Amino acid sequence: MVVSPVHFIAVPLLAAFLMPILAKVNKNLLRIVPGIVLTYLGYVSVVLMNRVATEGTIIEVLAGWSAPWGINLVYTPFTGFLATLMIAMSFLIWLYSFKFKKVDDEPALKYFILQLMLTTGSVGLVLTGDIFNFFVFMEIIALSSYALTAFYRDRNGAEAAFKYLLIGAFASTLFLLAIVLLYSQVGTLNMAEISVRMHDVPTSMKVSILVLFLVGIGIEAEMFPLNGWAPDAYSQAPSPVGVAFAALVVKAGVYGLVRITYTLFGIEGSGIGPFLIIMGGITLVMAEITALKQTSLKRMLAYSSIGQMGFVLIAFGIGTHEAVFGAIFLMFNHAIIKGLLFMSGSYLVYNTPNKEIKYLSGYGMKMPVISLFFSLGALAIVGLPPFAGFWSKLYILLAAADGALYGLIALILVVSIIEIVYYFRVVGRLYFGKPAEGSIMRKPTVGGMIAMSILAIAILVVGFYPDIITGYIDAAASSILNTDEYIKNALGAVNELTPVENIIQ
Amino acid sequence: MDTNDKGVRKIVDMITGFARSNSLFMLAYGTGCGDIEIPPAMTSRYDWERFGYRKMATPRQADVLLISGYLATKTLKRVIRSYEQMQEPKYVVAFGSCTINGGMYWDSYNTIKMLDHYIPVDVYINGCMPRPEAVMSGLFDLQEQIKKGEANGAQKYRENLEWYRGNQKKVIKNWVMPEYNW
Amino acid sequence: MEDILKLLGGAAATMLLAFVVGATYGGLVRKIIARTQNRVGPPWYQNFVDISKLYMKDTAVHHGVMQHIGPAFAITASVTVLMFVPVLREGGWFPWFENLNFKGDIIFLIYMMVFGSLGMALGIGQTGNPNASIGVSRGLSMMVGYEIPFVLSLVSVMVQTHTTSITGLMEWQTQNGWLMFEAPFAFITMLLAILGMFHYAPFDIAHAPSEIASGPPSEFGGKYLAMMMTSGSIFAFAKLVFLVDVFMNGASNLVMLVVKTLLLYMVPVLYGAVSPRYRTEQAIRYLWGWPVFFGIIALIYSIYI
Amino acid sequence: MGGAILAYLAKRITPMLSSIVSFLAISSAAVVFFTMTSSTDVVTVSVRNFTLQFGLNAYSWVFAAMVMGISALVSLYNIAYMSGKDRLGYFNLNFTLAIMSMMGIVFANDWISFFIFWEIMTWSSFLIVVYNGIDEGKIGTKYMIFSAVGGYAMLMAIVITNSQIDSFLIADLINAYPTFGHGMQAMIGILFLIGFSVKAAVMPLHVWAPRAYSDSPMSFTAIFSGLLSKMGIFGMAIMFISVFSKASIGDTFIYSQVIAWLGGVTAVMATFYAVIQKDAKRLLAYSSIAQLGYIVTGLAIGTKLSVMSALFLAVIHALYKGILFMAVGAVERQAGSTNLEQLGALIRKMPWTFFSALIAAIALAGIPPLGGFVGKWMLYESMITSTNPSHLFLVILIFLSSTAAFLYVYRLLFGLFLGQEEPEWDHVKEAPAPMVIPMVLMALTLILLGYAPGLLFEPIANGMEFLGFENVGWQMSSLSNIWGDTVDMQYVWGSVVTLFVLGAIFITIKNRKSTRYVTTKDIHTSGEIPEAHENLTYAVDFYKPFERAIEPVMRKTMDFYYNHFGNGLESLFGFVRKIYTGNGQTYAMYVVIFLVILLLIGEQIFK
Repeated sequence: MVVSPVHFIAVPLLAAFLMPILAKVNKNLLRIVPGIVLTYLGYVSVVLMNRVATEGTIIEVLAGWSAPWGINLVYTPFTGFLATLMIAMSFLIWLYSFKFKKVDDEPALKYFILQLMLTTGSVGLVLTGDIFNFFVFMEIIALSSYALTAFYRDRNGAEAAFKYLLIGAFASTLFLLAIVLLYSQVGTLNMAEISVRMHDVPTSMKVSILVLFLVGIGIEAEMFPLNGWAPDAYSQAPSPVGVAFAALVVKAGVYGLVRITYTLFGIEGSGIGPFLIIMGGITLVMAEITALKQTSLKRMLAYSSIGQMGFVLIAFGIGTHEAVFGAIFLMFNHAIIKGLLFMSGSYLVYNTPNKEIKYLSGYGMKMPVISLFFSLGALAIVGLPPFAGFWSKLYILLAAADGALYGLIALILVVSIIEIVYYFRVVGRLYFGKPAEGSIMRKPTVGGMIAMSILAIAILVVGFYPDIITGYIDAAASSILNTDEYIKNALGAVNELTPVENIIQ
Repeated sequence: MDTNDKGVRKIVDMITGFARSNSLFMLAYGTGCGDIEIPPAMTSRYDWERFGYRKMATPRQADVLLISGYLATKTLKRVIRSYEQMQEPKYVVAFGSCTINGGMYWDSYNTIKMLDHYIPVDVYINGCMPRPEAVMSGLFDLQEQIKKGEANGAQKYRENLEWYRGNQKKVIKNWVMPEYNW
Repeated sequence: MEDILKLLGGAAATMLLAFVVGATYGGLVRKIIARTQNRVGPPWYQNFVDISKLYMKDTAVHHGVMQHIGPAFAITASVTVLMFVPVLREGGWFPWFENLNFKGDIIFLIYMMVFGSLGMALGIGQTGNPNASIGVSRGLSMMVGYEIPFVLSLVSVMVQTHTTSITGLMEWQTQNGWLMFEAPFAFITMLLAILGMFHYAPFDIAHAPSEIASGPPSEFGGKYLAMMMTSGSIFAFAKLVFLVDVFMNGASNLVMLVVKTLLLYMVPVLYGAVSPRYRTEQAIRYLWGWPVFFGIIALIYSIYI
Repeated sequence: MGGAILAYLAKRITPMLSSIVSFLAISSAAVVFFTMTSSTDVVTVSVRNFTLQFGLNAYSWVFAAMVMGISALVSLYNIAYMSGKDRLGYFNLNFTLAIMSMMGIVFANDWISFFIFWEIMTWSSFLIVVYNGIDEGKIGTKYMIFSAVGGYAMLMAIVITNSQIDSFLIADLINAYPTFGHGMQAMIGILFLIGFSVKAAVMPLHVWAPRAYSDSPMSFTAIFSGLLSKMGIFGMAIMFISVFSKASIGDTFIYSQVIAWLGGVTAVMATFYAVIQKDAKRLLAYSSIAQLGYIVTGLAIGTKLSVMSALFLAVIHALYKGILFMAVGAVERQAGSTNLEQLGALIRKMPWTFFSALIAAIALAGIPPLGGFVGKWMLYESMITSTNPSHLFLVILIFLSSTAAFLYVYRLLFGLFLGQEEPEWDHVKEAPAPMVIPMVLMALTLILLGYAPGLLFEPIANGMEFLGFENVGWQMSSLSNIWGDTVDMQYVWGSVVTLFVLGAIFITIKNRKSTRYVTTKDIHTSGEIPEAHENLTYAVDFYKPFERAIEPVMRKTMDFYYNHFGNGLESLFGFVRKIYTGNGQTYAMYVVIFLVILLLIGEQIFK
């Protein structure tokens, strides 16, 4: 059968809605179906990646409607890379949480459905070329995330979910507002066209739209000070969901930020770059400082991933090809490493009272493999060679140095020292001291082990031989930087149906 | 050369006797009142360093064990240990009548009457107390003996060690003297 | 082969000379101290008698191999120092006194001088006698004290004369006059330093007589003690000759040598004969006080002259 | 060559390996190295848009040979030392990783691979430091922090360099350095120096070292202090000799002065601390810091003689400190303690260990005729003959520290091997052969290098010529300074050995029959008879008088200030984190405020 980006949206949605029915047929289908779906999607994405590599951007127009009214999916190397990454991650999450709940209790149903929805939302958000669908997918993500955050029906979960809901509502409102304003100005929802017509929007209006966008999407991208929801959500949600947040939601948010700033408004000239750098810097510093003072492992990881996002923002703010390359590389690394950290960390703190670090003494002897995974992740995420994290950090620093931003380099390095402090406090604790009496170790499931070892191997391989993915990342970076080509491709596909000028009048 | 040749032997003996007799390093074992007579003998009034006498602090380096005043059974043990730690040739000079026959402690239950039964004494100096002149004359006698090669108390001690040990063990009830001494 | 024989002969002759003179000095010192205490004192040859007597003692006990070879360390160090120090000035050579004078230099001698004491200290350490160990601890601590002014003075001299070999120093002095006057501050520093170096009072805390029973050599008797005394007298002589070479341009014949060394030797002896005893930390503080001050002045003087 | 090393690196990681495997790996690597040293081929690995180069040059050959030879011996020792410990795989993995990463550093031709291996070395050694599970004073974290500061300073310098000259090659930096602006030269120089000084434990950055050295297993500490710290020296030499000497500005002179004095102060203070230690490991750790101080000073002075002495000392120090740490490790393994105040009189039980420790100690104290003296002599001569007055005052500092070094050397030997024999240690036996053989071999090497230091001068001279000195002269066995004054080691050996042998023979044959051995209980105790259990050895607070004398300078340790600094930061962070109140309304308020602010000043930000 012919593969097309549509499957990314259609198949999982369909599956998600079918699953309740399937669950009636046989409980086990429930946990198998997502696997099948995700495997298929993985296959699709790989095929598409290759096609993109050969033929360039793929445009898929849905439902016969043409742009600007129709929905269209734009599969550039960048979006494709992200989509592939997301699908791979959600497949691993599925593996990890295969035995997540016992078959016969009903939350499992919700859980898998919501996970699929989450995947759909993020992949769609990445792929869509249309600002309104962008919003729709954002909502899908948000809704499923709320539900997943409150998955354990306890007080903390509810509280976290409420916070998330509160802030998320802001996000949606502002974003919608921005879209409305934008439409009133340019009269189209297709991003490509918007970016074509952006220059004749009055500056003040442009700025306010930009601000609304920034705030709206910045909440999803965990930009300081809009990231208050994140730590609670991360730490209260079930651990696979934490992975999902780190790997899918945040990435989607960052993608949105980048897409809007780069494509719609254009990074160069406008003060967006410095703004992103400053905000990223503040986010980085605040998040790492806060992470240093955390006593709960999951919250620590949450803040650390916020910090990483700040790092990504900095890189995107620098905006040179090297920087964007580093940024995308970092997004990839963060996805896999933080995934590994969340997975292994949640096993470590599974039985410790309110997930405190101080109870972890000596787990290195009792859970050697898990501790090894965690240490590996820690080494990798603070950017120590020869692990994956090092290369992205190196490239970003190189870009910063080329921009003569020495202060920025110093800042980043100081912050990474803080990072080292709190990560190695945990690693050190894992490897010395005696385990507290009666601390029960949770045996990891087979799926979990497989998922974690896949991630670990990925970290090592990328660390030792980064060229394995740098090609894709390079393509992605150039594609995101090259706005005109994006427009040409997107509209080029449109023009066959309706030329731009008769849209205008 | 042939060390059995009379003349050679004579010369060697003369040299050794001269050397040994003219540098006497003393370990003064002063218990009771006797030791008070040593400082005047050392210091500027009598100055026995003229004759090469010298006070040494450790038995390893001393030639002469200078026992002054009475010995109790308790102190006898220390004396024996010190004496056995000294290195041959070694001499014992005991002065004060207490060391000769118990003196004023002749009927005390734990004073050593006949020091000669426990360690070999080369020179006795009597008097209570002998004045420094007496001490020095005693030491001159010792020098003479050394020159003549008659001061061989250590040899005596080595030869009939059992007898000495027996006497010592008789008076010293709790005999814990380690065997490595001798 | 020929010069090997010459070397050995010279070495033997020098050792003999050093031993004789050193031992005689020892006797004289005892005599002088006795005089200052209004006594007659032993005859000048007393040290020879003592040493020969000690060699003739029959038994000798040791507590292990290190104590057994400790005195060997000591005599090695002192004789090596002697070998590398020019006994007589060039031109006035007795043909066989030119030992190894061109083969070493001052830094080497400074290090060689501590070789003996460290080897001795190892030997002493094995005796397990607490008094001996206390003596070693005090002695080494005080060595740190007096090495600093000693080195300061020598360094300033070396800087001033731009040579580090003793023969070089002596050549320099034959041209420019005695360093004693050319480098006065260095000389003062050295005088203060040798007070500590010769271990006479007030710096005799190391083997504090009748406080810690005769100090480090407590367990050494018989031949061990004799060897230590021999090496001690040789070492004293070697040090004196070294200082005379450095500051008084050596000596052209034995008489001058004896005079100069004796004059230099009298400084610590007479100072010690009338002094009480410093505690270790007091000694160190003293030696790091004025001597170092003068030494720094000497260094500045030698740099900017 | 580098390829071989990388292959080993990769091979290490796969199996959880036992000590023997690691020994085999290392020794085979050593064999490979020593057999094909002539090959100067360059292995290049290309990553995206730059290439990593590995190659060997005359300078790095010195260090490579040092690392390979010593670590092969130490890993042999390691087999016996670690036998019976748990988590051997974990330990040996990191052990081997550390050694291989050192090889990587030495072989690296470009800064990126240099940095990569540098960091591998850091974290693998960190994992070994926490292996024993001792967490007094958070030493692991401290070590990691300091190494990170150093490493990141280096990384910053590297990326800045790359932004200046579009290349990572070390050679290119050396060539391009003079063309930089003054500020740039200063920044790069200082950053690199910070990076290297941390590993070389120069004074203000030394805090991690003592505990890290003493808390990790001895078989690794021999490597840690002997070789791993030398990597800092390795880099520093490149900076000082090749880079700064070519600099167009005068302030490199200032760097060298500052670093030289820092080295001097390090030497003195560390020596003082070493003197007052009670634990053998801690003592050796401080003494390593002091010795590194000499080396740094020698490098910073930068004359031919001083650099040669520094490199010579670097190798020699690796040898004797390796021996000493191994000996202490052997004592620890056999007697179960390294407390200088309790142990004693092991000489009759562990003679071979004592012998090698004695040789190493003599070399450490710099006493002729062993190798240590050669290095020290060259150092002093280079300072005395230097034209710069400040070096003449520095030489006093160095002299002070090396004289005080006698104190702790004697303390070490006395505390472990001498003193009174006690029933408590009767069970102690000599260490097994795999532990003794490396020590003795290295001791013999020391003796050989004392007799013929030229064996070591040759490669060092080649290395220095590679680094940019002209015709570095050296003789096989005689030393000479620029004033033409010489010390002839052969004559020194002749006189010392002859006299010592003569003396020993004489003292042994002199009335041999009556000379006898008595136990150490038979000592002069004023006639008292010591019981078997009472220990008369004077070992507690051995240098109390000296302590009292130097007490004024010892009041505050650097560590103290660092801890206060750290606590201050922690509390500051604690205040800052209050921003995250965990209250939904607050977060919402943040959002609103942020939005409003942006709307207000948006015009100014986004043109």
